[in-house]
Amino acid sequence: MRRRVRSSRRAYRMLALAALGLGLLVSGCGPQYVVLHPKGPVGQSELHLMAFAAIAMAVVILVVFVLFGIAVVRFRDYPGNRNPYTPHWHSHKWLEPLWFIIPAVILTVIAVPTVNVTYALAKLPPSKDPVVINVTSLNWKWLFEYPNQKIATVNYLYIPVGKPVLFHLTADSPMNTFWVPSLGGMEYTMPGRILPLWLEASKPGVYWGHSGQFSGIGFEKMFFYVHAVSGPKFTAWANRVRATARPMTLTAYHQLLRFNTIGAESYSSFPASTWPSVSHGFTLRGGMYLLKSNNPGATAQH
Amino acid sequence: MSTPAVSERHQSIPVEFADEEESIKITGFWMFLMTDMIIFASLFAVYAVYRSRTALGPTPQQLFHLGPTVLETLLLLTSSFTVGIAVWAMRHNRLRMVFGWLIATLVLGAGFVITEISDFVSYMSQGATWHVSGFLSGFYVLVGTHGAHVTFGIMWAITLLLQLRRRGLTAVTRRKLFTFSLYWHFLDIVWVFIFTFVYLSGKIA
Amino acid sequence: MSEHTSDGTELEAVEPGLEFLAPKFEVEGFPWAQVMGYVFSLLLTFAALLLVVDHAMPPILLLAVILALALGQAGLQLGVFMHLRESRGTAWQLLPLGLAFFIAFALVGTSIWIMLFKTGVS
Amino acid sequence: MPAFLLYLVHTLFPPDTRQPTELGADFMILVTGIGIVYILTRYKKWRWLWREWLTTVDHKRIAILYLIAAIAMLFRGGVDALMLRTNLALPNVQPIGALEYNEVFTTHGTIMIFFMAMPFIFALFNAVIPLQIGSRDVAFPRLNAMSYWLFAFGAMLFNISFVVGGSPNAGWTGYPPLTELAFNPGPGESYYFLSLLIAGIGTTITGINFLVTIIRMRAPGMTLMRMPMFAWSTLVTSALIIFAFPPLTVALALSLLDRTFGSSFFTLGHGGMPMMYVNLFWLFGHPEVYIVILPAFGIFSEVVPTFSKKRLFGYTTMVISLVSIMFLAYGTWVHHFFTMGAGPTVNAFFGLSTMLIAIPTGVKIFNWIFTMWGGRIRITVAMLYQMAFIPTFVVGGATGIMLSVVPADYQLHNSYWVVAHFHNVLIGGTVFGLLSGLYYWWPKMFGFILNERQGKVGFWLFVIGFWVTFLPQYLLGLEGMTRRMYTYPFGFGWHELNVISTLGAFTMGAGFIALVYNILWSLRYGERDLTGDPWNGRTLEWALPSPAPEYNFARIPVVHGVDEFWAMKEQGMTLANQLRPQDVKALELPKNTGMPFMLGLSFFVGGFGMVFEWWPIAIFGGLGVVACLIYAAFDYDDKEPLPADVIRHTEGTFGRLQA
Ligand code: HEA
Ligand code: HEA
Ligand code: CUA
Ligand SMILES: [Cu+2]
Repeated sequence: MRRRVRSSRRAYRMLALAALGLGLLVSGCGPQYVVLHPKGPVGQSELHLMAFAAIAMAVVILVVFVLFGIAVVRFRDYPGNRNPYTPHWHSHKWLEPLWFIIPAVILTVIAVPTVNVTYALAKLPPSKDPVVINVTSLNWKWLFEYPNQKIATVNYLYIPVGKPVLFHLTADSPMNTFWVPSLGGMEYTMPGRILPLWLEASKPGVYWGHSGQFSGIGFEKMFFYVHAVSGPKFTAWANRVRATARPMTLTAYHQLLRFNTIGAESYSSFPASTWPSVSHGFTLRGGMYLLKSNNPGATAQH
Repeated sequence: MSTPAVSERHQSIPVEFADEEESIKITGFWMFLMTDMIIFASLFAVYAVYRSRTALGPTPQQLFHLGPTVLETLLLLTSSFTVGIAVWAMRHNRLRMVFGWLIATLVLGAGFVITEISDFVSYMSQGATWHVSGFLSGFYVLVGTHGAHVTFGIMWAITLLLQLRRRGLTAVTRRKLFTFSLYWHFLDIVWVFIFTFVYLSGKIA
Repeated sequence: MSEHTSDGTELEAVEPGLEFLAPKFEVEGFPWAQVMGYVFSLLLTFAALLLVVDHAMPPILLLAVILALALGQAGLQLGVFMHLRESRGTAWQLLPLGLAFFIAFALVGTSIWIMLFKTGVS
Repeated sequence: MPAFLLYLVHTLFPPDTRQPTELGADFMILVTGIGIVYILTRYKKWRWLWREWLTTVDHKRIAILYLIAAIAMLFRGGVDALMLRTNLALPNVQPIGALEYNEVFTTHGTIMIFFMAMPFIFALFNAVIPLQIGSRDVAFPRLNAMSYWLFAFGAMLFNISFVVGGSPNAGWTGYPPLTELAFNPGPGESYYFLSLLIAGIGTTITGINFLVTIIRMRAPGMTLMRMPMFAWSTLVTSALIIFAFPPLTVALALSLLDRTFGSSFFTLGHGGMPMMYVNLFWLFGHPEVYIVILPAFGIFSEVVPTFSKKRLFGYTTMVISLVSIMFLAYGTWVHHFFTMGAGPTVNAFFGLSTMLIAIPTGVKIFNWIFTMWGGRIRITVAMLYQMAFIPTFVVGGATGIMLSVVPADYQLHNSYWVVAHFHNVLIGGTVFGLLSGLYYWWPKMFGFILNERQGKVGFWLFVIGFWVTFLPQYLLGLEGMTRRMYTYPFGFGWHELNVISTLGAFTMGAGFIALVYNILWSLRYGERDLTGDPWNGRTLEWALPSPAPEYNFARIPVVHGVDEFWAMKEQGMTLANQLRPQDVKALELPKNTGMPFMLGLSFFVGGFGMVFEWWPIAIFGGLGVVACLIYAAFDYDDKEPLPADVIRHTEGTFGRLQA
């Protein structure tokens, strides 16, 4: 009895470990762990914090596992168990307060950087001039408008490397979240509100993004690609789109509103009325990334 | 137990509390009031958040007339007083007085509901239906939920009167009257907050 | 907390440690409390009404004052009319009542706080 | 007439529900239904069913009704889960398409939380609490039956959506505007709102009932600080229910008004604000997850001392931690929508308040470990589930803490990391806890013991299956897979992990089959529990015969300390040898009534009418509700005498009467 239980417990531990190991092995801890391999400062600082918290949690888990393991091994009920049996021992003057104090200390250690980073990410890096992109989630596609470049795209983005990009997020559909895991965390796109979110790519590449909030039948198709390219290439791309793509008319916009999924599109211009303005009852205050819009081009739109 | 008798020793303990089972029901009713209170709190939160979301509809300041609202307040405060007296009379075993004050409560309550409905009708006849804006939705649902509670209370009072007539003042009917009075006073408290937070503050610029 | 007694004469013991919840009964010969309560409730209401109609103070302050008056009114109803300290043993209802008031105000307050940035400018 | 029939068929069975799986399910349900009716008629059991079960107000029977419903719903939710997992293992084949996948994850989540976990918890409350606190029944037996039937008919309304009209498909959270008519025209979301509203009323009443039961009905001498820990957790859970369900009620009702009556709360236009729904929903939703975990904590606090043969370590800190969890549970809800951008101050505040909960939770974990420390641990199935719980829940809690780190949540929100986190706590905490309680209290409920060997087989399948299912999902989260996707492209590295996860899910399914087999086998061959105290228990419920007689206690015991029954046994006494024939007094028991059942039925009819906006039916149901309430108001005949002789006889047959 005793042996059997013990060995099956061990088997279960091993299995858990093996599953973790296997998972990482099968996929080789490769680049597909997008959250673990950020390509920009926002994702980087989020990852740092996550790793820090993970280490703290590993300590907690380890302590509990060890204590629990010892208790189970030492105090099982089998004949001849010589470990002390203390049926009336039910409280302890300093052990009990300890359960409060130690977790409180560990949590303080996590809490301080959490607050710091939360506030830090709410500010754009001061010296840089961001690229502004207005994002509208539609059923079930993404519309990206570049108010300064005066162009628009659907389901794909170009952004310059090394420059913060300020996304203004809204929706003309049920809620979604705008998420490019390689660059950093997500934020909701919601009808009736505009939320600012900034991200930055520090390496050129093509990064995928997706909606994180279920929004109906075509939600699975809301992938989009972010092409991070050098500054000049970005400008060249924008000029090319402006020169070669067709303009977005209101009719074209209304076609985008239809409930369907489509591929990538480019537009050489877009009607201003497709972006909500204050007179429609919107406001720009707030947002996790609460920031003063330091781009006049962007605010002029509202 | 439905024994109305109270022993001499504990004359001062009202029957509805002296009977253990009935007193447990009173505790239970208090707990129910707590859930109702949180329902109203949620509706207040909704209203508070939606207050300025008037879309293309009227603002609180344009919409509300204080006249009917003050009347409603008066009616409800008075009914709260009358039901308080009904409980006092019950504790002095004056069944006829209980009837009288309870009927007064009922009538005042009905007056309240009628005033409220006519107030709503006049708003809606100006086109201010709840479809128009988030603010109006929040307003009608908050105030309407209270009104529905009052209406329910009136029906409850009617069944109470019938039971009192059949059975007189037993531990059970006393407990029922007492919980009814708790309910009614509670609605009065909610109304005071509606009056303050919806109507009066709607008139503050 | 006691064996069921059918003669209903025993008051239950108050929960040890919760003596502040001891029950209190109010039965008087003439309903003075109710009458005074009624008068005061009218006074409180008209005070609030007058303050608002007169625009006696700056809006924020005014709002705070009339809310305080409403709270006073609530306390009055609870204290005078609702017999809130009555119970067969421990007046248990006081604990959830306190909690409910706290949660109710916290709920409204925090909801406003969380939603604040979204209030439309129309 | 044919046109009318055509309309009926088209409304009740719209084209998109006419798919093989759904038709198959319809067929199964039809066959089962006919089978049940046939058996009842064949064996002339209708009267028995009505008199003994449908009208019962006995908490012990209501417990069994809850349990049956919960296990049936575990099956339904589990089959849903297996469908989800199958689809995700085969993203290119997609055995169930997008339409159905969306319905299935919605019903899976809703059923598991509202119609599996909640009734399971209430089953144990009902089965145990009155016995444990030395009371003859709950405070309000009739309301108790009402709660059950409101829950049961709410659950039924939710479940028929799969057959009639189409299921909800906007997730268990039902965020607008996706639930608005414009985006979700079918009856599904109306089903969701109405069934949760109906069941929610029942749940709120249960909360009130058990709160009052515990504060008012304890045996003499059982002060708060002498209560068994399960009673404490029930007390706190009930308080959470009372304060948490109203915001849900409001959120659901307002959504329903938007859908059905054209108000403008959460709509896209007219100043509506979907955010407010999210706020209200999580004002309920976060306390809800503690509503489902605290009873499990209570169960463990009973199971650990019993099977460690040692008093619970740190009783006072256990109580303190329960109460502080209750308070903190109300202050953390925003962590479910950090990424809705309420600003860094709000987020930081709620991130910290979320972290704080780890402290009282940890206190409990350590106290359990130190209860085992210095004890003598018997490894029964109930204890095994507890022993699996500690590591599993700590991992789940730790991953929850990582979610409360706001910037990390920006990357993990709505990813499979979250899915893994909440299954880790919901299964590793709630389900393990409930199963532990099931094996522990089963003898008390039914009078026989579930076979331990079979139970262990089920246990290992379930636990191993659990880890194989959900460990890969953490990795999927780090690979950026978001939840609620019915399919996904290859090339993101998601496929392998999903296949592993699905294998695990089927292992859990095997565990569930083992559990059901265990129950059915033991029903026939299980060892009778003749002593009433099969585990060498410590609390009062074990002082009674199994199952307890209708009136529970012939004479209410007087309590002198924690673990009263243990103390009695140490002094060589039991309730049995204390009872003299002349101590037995006549009692009054609550009388059975059909009103609760009719009330539930009326709500069901009214709800059904509202789902399809067939107003005559809706009004008919509403009138039924009013009629039931009026009937209840005038019904004074709610007691049944139980003569002392009968009690003496019963106690005698248990051998519990002094000669
Ligand atoms: C039983 C249910 C249950 C329980 C108990 C918990 C417990 C916790 N949950 Fe979980 N949670 C859910 C069910 C539950 N959760 C569900 C269903 C969802 C998703 C809903 C949806 O979107 O569909 C969710 C989602 C969820 C989120 C939102 C994620 C997102 O959508 O982005 C967050 C974020 O903070 C979170 C955090 C926590 C925390 C911090 C705890 C803590 O209470 C955990 C505390 C426990 C421990 C920490 C372990 C033991 C402690 C110690 C050993 C002491 C030492 C520890 C430290 C010092 C850290 N949960
Ligand atoms: C207590 C709550 C609870 C429980 C116990 C479970 C149990 C399980 N859950 Fe659940 N789950 C939720 C609550 C719960 N879940 C919630 C709230 C959501 C969110 C929903 C939403 O997004 O809105 C969710 C979502 C969810 C998802 C995400 C779907 C998505 O986002 O796309 C997945 C995917 O793997 C999943 C899997 C499982 C599995 C494999 C189990 C297993 O434990 C199940 C074990 C299996 C059984 C018990 C079945 C036994 C049946 C048989 C053996 C019958 C076999 C016969 C035939 C096949 C005919 N769940
Ligand atoms: Cu881990 Cu790369
Ligand atoms: Cu939560």
